[in-house]
Amino acid sequence: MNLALLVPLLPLLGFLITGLGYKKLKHNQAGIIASMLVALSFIVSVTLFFILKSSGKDSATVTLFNWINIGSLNIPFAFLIDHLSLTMMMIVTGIGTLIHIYSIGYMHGDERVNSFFAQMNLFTFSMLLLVMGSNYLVLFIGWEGVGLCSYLLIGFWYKNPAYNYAARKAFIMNRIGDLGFILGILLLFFTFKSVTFSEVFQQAGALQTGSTTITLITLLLLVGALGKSAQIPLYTWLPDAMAGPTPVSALIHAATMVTAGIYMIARSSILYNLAPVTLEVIVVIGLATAIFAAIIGLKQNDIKKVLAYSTVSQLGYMFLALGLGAYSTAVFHVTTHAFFKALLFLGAGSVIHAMGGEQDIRKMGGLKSKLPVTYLTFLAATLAISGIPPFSGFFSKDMILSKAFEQNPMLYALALGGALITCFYMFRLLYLVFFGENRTANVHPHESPKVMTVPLMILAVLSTLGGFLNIPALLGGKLGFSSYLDSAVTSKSGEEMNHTTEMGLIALSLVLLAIVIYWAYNTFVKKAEVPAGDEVQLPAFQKAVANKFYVDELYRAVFEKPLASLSVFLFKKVESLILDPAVNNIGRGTAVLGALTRKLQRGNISFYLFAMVAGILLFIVFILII
Amino acid sequence: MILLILLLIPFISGLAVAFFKGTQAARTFAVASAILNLVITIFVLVNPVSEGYSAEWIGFMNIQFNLATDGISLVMILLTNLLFPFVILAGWGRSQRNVPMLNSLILLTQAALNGVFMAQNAFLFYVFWELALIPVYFILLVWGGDDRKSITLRFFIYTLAGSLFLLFGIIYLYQLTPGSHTTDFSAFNQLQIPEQTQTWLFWILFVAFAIKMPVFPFHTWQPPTYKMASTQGAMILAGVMTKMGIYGALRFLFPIVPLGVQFWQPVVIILGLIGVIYASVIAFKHTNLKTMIAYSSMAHISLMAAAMFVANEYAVKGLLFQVMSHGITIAALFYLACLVKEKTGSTEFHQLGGLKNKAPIFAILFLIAVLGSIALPLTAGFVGEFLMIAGLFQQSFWYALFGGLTMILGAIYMLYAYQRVMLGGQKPVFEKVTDLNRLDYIILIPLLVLIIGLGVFPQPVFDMIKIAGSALTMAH
Amino acid sequence: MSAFIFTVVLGIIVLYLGFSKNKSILSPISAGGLVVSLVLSLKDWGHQSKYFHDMILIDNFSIAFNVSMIIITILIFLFALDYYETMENHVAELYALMIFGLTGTFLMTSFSNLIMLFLGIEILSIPLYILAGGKKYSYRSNEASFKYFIMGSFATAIFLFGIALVYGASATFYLPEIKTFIAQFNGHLPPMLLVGLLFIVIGVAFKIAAAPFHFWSPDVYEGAPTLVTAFMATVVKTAGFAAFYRLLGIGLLPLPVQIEKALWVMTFLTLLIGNLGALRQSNFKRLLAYSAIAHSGFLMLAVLSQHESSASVLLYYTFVYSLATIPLFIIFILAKRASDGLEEILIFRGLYKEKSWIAIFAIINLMSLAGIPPTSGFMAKYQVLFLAINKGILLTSIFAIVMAIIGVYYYFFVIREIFTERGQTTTKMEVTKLNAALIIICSIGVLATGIFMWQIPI
Amino acid sequence: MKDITSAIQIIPLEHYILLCVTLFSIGLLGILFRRNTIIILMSIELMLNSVNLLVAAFSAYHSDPAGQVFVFFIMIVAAAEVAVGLSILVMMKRNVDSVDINLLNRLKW
Repeated sequence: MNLALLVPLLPLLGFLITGLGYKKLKHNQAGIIASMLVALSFIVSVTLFFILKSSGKDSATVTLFNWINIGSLNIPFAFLIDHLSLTMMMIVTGIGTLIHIYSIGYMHGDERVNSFFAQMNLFTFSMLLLVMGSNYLVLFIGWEGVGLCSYLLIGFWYKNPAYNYAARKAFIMNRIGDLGFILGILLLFFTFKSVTFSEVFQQAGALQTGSTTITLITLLLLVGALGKSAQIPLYTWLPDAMAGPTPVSALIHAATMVTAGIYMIARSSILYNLAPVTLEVIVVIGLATAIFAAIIGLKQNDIKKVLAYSTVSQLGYMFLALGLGAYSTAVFHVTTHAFFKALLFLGAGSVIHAMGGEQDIRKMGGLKSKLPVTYLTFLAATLAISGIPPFSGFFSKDMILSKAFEQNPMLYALALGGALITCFYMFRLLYLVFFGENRTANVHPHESPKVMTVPLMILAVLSTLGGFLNIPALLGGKLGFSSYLDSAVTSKSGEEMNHTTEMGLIALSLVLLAIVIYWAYNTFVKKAEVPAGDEVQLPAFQKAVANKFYVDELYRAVFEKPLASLSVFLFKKVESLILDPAVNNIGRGTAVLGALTRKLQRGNISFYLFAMVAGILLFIVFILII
Repeated sequence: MILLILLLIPFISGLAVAFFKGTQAARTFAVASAILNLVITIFVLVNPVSEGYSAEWIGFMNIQFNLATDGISLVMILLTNLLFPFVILAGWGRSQRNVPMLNSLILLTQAALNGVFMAQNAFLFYVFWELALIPVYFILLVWGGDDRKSITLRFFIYTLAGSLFLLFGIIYLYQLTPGSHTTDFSAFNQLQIPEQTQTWLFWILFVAFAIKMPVFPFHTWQPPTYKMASTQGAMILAGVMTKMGIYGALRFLFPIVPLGVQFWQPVVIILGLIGVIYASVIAFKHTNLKTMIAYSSMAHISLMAAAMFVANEYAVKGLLFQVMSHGITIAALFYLACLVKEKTGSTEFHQLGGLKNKAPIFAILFLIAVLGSIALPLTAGFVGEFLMIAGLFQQSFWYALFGGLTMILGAIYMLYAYQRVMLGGQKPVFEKVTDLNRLDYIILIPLLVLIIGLGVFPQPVFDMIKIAGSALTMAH
Repeated sequence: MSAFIFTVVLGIIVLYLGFSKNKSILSPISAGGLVVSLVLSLKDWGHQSKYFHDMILIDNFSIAFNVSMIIITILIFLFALDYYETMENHVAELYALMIFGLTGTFLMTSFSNLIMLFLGIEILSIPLYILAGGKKYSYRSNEASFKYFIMGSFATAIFLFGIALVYGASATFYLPEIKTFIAQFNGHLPPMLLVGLLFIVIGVAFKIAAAPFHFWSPDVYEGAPTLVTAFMATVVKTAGFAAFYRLLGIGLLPLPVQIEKALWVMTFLTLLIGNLGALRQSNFKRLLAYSAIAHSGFLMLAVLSQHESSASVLLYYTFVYSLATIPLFIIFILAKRASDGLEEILIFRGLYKEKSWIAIFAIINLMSLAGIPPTSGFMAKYQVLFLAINKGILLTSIFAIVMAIIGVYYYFFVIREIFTERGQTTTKMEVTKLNAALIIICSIGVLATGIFMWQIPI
Repeated sequence: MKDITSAIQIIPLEHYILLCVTLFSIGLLGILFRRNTIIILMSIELMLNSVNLLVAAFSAYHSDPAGQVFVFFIMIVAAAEVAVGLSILVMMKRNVDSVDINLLNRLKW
């Protein structure tokens, strides 16, 4: 099992090589080294998967060394290898490998390509720490590590102040979540006297369901998850994070990092099962985010922004699943989403690459013929995300929907609505980019090189067939994926609904999806409508949507500005007008007193004599009265 | 005996250096002695000396000259002797006036600091306490920056005022001791002082430390002083001298006036937390790199003060660990700030920006130091702050919440500073800017390696302070 | 006693040596003579002896103080060699007068009878009146001596009146008898006696420049020739406190409560006025005058705390204070010469650049006056505060500490000047070997007595 | 000797004290209010002599000779003081060509 150490160490090695030798390495070497090392660790993870299978155990712990050990606080630097972490490891390393390879082509010619790969490797390392940590603190190390890497990579093109701002925004929003997270860990520790998963979960049974402590713990942990997984109210950083290079968006802001929150909650499923209140909160937040982000997605004209908002909304679905207690389903959706969303981003990247950096879908169109590979893969991904059978998205999303139905048909309705919106804006994107005729004359799109297209194809296959990992009983499957996870994740088992209703639901959703797709086709291909330019006045609601409901402006007004003015106030008023002078004035006051004292020294004798005599008389009176 | 050597090496070499003629000779000699001291310190650490050094000093007042170490003082001594070689190195290759005198003053400061941390006798402690102040005063006065005269005088009077009250407290305790009076800490610790006495005595003793640290609202001397201080002065002040306050508080308050501590505990903790928020918020809009670093230091120190008064095991150990990490980090930051000043001629943000283009390595090292100061995991800062917040949490959730705000606010202003200094497009005025030279590597790399190394392997430090921490919590 | 007589004779001899033209022998001879009397007085260490119908009581206390004053006087004389070389021509008288004054101080340290105290004070004062006016044609010197004389004789009159009243009440001049006489009232003294005691105390308080009877000292310090100022600041102050302690501490202990209260008020005022007055002072001699007043406040604190070791603390304090003051005066004179006769603080500008080693010694002594470890000034203050706090005088001690902080400010103001670059470079400062030696010896002494603090049980 | 003492004691002590205090006060007021240095010297003398008288009277009443001895001491010292004082006065006259005490007020603050 000590093989597991290799999994994070290989990317770390890659980071060190590419980082330290970044002056020596020639143009492609860094990329190749980085990709190879990540690929290696993918292979290692797969072998681990089989080793664990053969060993027959459910989990294994590998302790590296004792990190902190004070009193009852004992935090080993240890890795936990179980079905959940293995799944995540394979996703991270697998997708990571593909994206690394893709980046070789995409980042080709950038003068800081070496440090790019160094940072990508560092990210992979931190992400692996996150998913492999055997206790909450090691998880937190990875948690903050990926935050740092995302900061670095979003601001990769540091010359542009806007990008730097976006990077800082991402980091700080994550930090806000992290504060809640760390407080949650502390409460956890002081309740269970341990932060190691196994020990915590053993003792968790002792608490009765819904006790304040457990609710508070889960809520605090949830705050962390909200920040990391870009849920309301902490989601605004993710769209801005698109400032980074496209592979970064694919790896960090679609496939892996943003799902860390889901992973963490799934990992703590036992705790969350004890806190129904928190679960309801999660349901509300998840659903709200899903729909809200989807609506915003309708009006975005930047290809990456659209994908960003769709990511937020998909994460919302995952939270919905978590809230419904269907943790394995959530993880399943994480997996499929990793496939098709990575694919979408890489495809978008390939498009942007082809368009010479152009990201505005209003200036694209008619690329179907120019970029056949990209088009086909993109199409597969679109179908997957829209939940068209038999693409992977269908399975995962359908499971979530049915779970919602089990809980409450209202939820189902809302969730389905969100799904339809998703479907609409995705096809809008597809049509605007690939159909119609080219709306920009002077660029001559060309298909990307093999090093970029091959990963696209692989991902396309995955997002097409990925669903069959987890065939529902309905279709004669036995939920292989979910049952595999069950050893690590204890999902709430709702009452199994009968197959006729389930069929009915699927049928309903398929019909609606068909309608939506046709509508989109009608609007964007038949009528060939193009979203209005920024200069055009839109009706109020559309305007609000196009401006993301002014949430950024709201935050700026509510948090940033007051903080700034408070800072100025404290410095200009409190520090410079009260505290500082307070000290100086004491000095000045004494100086004045000194001047007065010296005025006594008039220099003429009569006065002195007077003073002395006065003194004498006063003293006589003094001693005679007391 | 070895402790005495630890004290004498910098003292004697300091006196000797003053008579050197050659600049480079003086520097070399000073560095050599500092490194020698570091080696001896490490030797003391690996095989700790159980017995201290003791000698008769002032017979008729029954004051001995006795030195000893425990976990707390070991941390402090290690930090001191660790930083001073770098402090002296920081002067190399730079044009300074009267180098022999400067180095001699620095070494004398080192000697005095070692004395402060080893003294087992309040009187001796006080003497060293003042002795440490004098050379620093002259370092600031002679080698400082703009309008140093008034600022240094103010700094000096301010700190001295505090310590004179400490002197009062010491004498008061001294005449409380039974029989032929003594100023040994051991004797002080056994005093049974009535509670209402402790309640006022607490402040008499605490003011000195509160000013040295500094705790809000006794901090006003600090930002201007750091701003005008020469690099070496700032490194000494921020790196080590602030720790004197913490050390003194640990030495005096908890064992001697525990009831007073209990009485004032909430007040001081809240003052500390106010300091955290206050300093961070001010730093957020500050326009000068050095003062921003000063305020960030104040924020950290305030958190340490709060944690100290929580005084449970996590808080205290976290505090002592943070002493190490903060000392190293802030020293590195000030050195980096000085590099910025040298390369661009200014530390005002609006004149800076885009240094990364010409000096990428500089930017990376700067970033590492920044991350250390915003307590990213696997840097030393995180371990300390995590434990301190844990300690605060054990006392009250709200303490932990407000203390934890440093995580957010610190990130806000430090990254802002990093962005304003390093990132952004190439500025034409900085065409000539060069990347780091070998000396900078010699100074920065070890410090940064320590920052990360301590973050990855903190346990040795905890083993070092095991005795102290538990003893202290007992005393509380 | 032999030391006593020898010193008188020495004074006369020196006076007659004035007829010889060669004045460079005066200083060595008088210094040497003083060394002899130093030895002589050390000879009777350990055993009490009474003279003149027990009017004089020579015990360790008086011997210790005499020795300390003799040492200081020797240092001053050594400095005088160079000082008078350049200044005056008829200097034998000045030496002689100082020696006579010294004998007066001997009386003040060893009286056990008010008459002797009176004589001592006068024998000390009258030469000082003359010395203060030593520069015959200098207006300032005139004014100094004149003010000193008028106010001094006025104080003498008050003092005498007090003695008369006490005598009227108790029918004796002997301190022990007065003590027993007071004791019998156990607290409720008749007003005449009280007023008498008060007047006596005031008479002595005038000598040690305790507020509000301090008015003479800044002016006289400033006007008098620097050497005389040094003499006043050191020897006269020491003698004054010796007398003060002998009168109150040994003579009248336990103090009548009213007198004690009055003295508290005096201490308070002295600390306040001394420190505040020095705060914005631009003239160095005045600065030292005010600081002298401030130190008187601390010394009174020591006297009032009525601890058995008060006497030795007084001895230590006065001695190290004098030790630190003399080199400062020497350096001041050198700087004054270098900047053609200015007496402002700013003549110290650029001292660090010009003569850094002198600057360092100056700083050491200033730090000692400010009371910063490891200099002896700190140890002295430490002991005084210890006495006071041990007596339970907490608030006044806090007040004294606050005042000490102010003190630090103005001493370090001078240090700040030392490090300030001076604009125009004036004449070079040259230091004779002897002066250099003096400065070094005193400064080393200041440090040594600080690091190895001693106490003579007296 | 005996009868002198008794002769002195005819007048009650209070009178002596009163007289002396009056004299002393006169001298004191003279010092305070006169500008002319000569007069001030004389007032000082007056104060000293009032003390002499007082001590003498006391010694008579206590029939203790020490007091009268003390009187002689005071006289001598007073004489010496006046001598010095006058010389200083002469010096001053030579410098400022006046004997008004308040002319001398250059040393101040």
